[in-house]
Amino acid sequence: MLSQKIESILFVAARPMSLKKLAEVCGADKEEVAKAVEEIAAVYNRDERGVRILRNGSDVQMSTAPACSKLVQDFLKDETTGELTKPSLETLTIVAYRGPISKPELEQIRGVNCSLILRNLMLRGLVEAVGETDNAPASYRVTMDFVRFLGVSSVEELPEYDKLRSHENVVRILEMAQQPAAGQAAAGTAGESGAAAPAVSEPEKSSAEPA
Amino acid sequence: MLSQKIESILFVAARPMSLKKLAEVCGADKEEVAKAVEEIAAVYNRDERGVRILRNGSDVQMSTAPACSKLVQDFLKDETTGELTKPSLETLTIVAYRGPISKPELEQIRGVNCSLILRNLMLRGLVEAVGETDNAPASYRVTMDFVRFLGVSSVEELPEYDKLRSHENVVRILEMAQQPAAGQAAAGTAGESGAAAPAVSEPEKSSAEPA
Amino acid sequence: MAFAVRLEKFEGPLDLLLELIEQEKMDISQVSLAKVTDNYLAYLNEHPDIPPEDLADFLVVASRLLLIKSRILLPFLNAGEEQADDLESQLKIYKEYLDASKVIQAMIGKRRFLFVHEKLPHVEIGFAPPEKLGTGQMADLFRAVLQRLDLIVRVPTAIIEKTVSIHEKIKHIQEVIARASSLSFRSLVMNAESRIEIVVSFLALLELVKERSVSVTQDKLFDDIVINKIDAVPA
Repeated sequence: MLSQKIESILFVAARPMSLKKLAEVCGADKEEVAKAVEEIAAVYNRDERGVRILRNGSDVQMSTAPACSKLVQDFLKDETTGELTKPSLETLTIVAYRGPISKPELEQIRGVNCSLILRNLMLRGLVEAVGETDNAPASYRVTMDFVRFLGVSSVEELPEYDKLRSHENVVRILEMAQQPAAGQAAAGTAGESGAAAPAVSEPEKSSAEPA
Repeated sequence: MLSQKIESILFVAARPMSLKKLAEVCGADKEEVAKAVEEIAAVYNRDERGVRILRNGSDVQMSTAPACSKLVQDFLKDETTGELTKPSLETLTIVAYRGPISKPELEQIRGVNCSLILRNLMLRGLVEAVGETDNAPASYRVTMDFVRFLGVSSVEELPEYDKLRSHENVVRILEMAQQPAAGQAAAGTAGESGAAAPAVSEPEKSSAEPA
Repeated sequence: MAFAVRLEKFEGPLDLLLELIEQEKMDISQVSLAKVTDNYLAYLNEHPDIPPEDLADFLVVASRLLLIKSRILLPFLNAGEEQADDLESQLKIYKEYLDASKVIQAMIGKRRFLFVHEKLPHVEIGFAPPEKLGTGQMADLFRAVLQRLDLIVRVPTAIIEKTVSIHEKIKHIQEVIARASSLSFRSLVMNAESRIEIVVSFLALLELVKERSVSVTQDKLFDDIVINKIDAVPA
């Protein structure tokens, strides 16, 4: 159904889409699309709804309702400037001591998936990705701003830097997990528009997995 | 209006939101929020709509509809394939139907030690530990990512959910597992062989608490 | 052997058991379990490559199978009757989830993935440091992580050290027998550290009997088993 298709595209895109582009993506003609957009807008653009369909010329966008803009602003501000949770602080610490570190390595050390936390730490300007190429996935390290904030001139000045950084437990867990680390990289391919599929790319038969 | 507020937050949030967090953000109490989420879900989760409200325990997230998967995947140029090994599938199935489930319960059903596979699934963000405290060990459940991967609005929609969730035999065998004298073979081995429950779990619900 | 099963196919003992029962075209019951016991043991003996961390789980099921089989062969043995159908019901439950996992696999195969936003809208990268975080606290956080890793990096080594492989045990029994022409099973397992090791010893013994390297005698039920080297058996 066309209106369903358009609705899903408007949702994941979360940016203005032209009727022409929508028609192309949905394999329909522009007039049909314009009509379907009207129908969707009629469903959304009611006082009690929190999401709206905005139109500007031939551009269409899904967006939050004006009545909620203050709430949304506060929420977004808190997401990026509010207090860090303990898991986030822990992640930041590991990146500081072990950086540059790949996401799979970080996850091996923490024992949980770190996609959301890493993304948030980057949004806050605490962590940055380095060295990403077509062949190599990104590594992460703390930003210079964060190093300065800590009052040190480089991460090497962190307490017991050498001892903690290359503690045998870290070395061993990374050795144990050589293989899964390789397959994990693929999971990070986020769509350009900032929408995501479930991160389920699985390493083929990893050493860390029981037969 | 509360449902309007919640809808707008769900639209902008880039992660699953717990009812608790939604209540906090919207300045309402959790019961009201739960009720409002039900109302919103009833509006969205209809066959002809392109957007869904997903539930995982007390977490809520907005996503595209299953009927539009192919279209959206092409639009995002996403390359998720969904390959899972047999042990992963089996473990995910049990955790999906029985979660939150403790590690001994899971091992009782599978007949093998599950430390490594659980760790592996947590690294991939398909399973998460919940409810761990100093006194209580963690339980495990599937993540919202895995729910999205299945293409359902919540695990309750899985085929034969009620039957497989509360299977009479499972209850019985798990009761036996808890009595040290009887039927403890599988759990007992884990201890004997030195594989006693490594605490690879975390107090956090990784996907729901990034900041 | 009549059954050609490959280890990679099995993720655990219950999976193997199910396959063996299905090959016999039987339902899960005490009788079918007893029937496949020999095949199960043979499989273990023929697969020294079962990873040590998984072997323990396979052996536990082996011991439960032996118990079931002995009960059927020797019905007057009814000690622990209440546990008798434990493995049977466990296997039935396992089968239900295994079947469900195939349904789940088919669902995933349809690729009806649901997509969400990943980025927050209109957010500029700024700088929002954790105000109270100091370097001392970071060192503490890192130490806590190291401590948590302790449990994971040590465990596999512990399993490997404690699990005795069947083949090692067979070798051990052969060596012991080479020195003494007969010995008792009780003395063989006297220093066993776990039930698993006793089961392994017993399996090893069965294997040697099958190879006709040894003969065993037992005067009365529950008496000690005496193991004799074949060439040393008095005529």
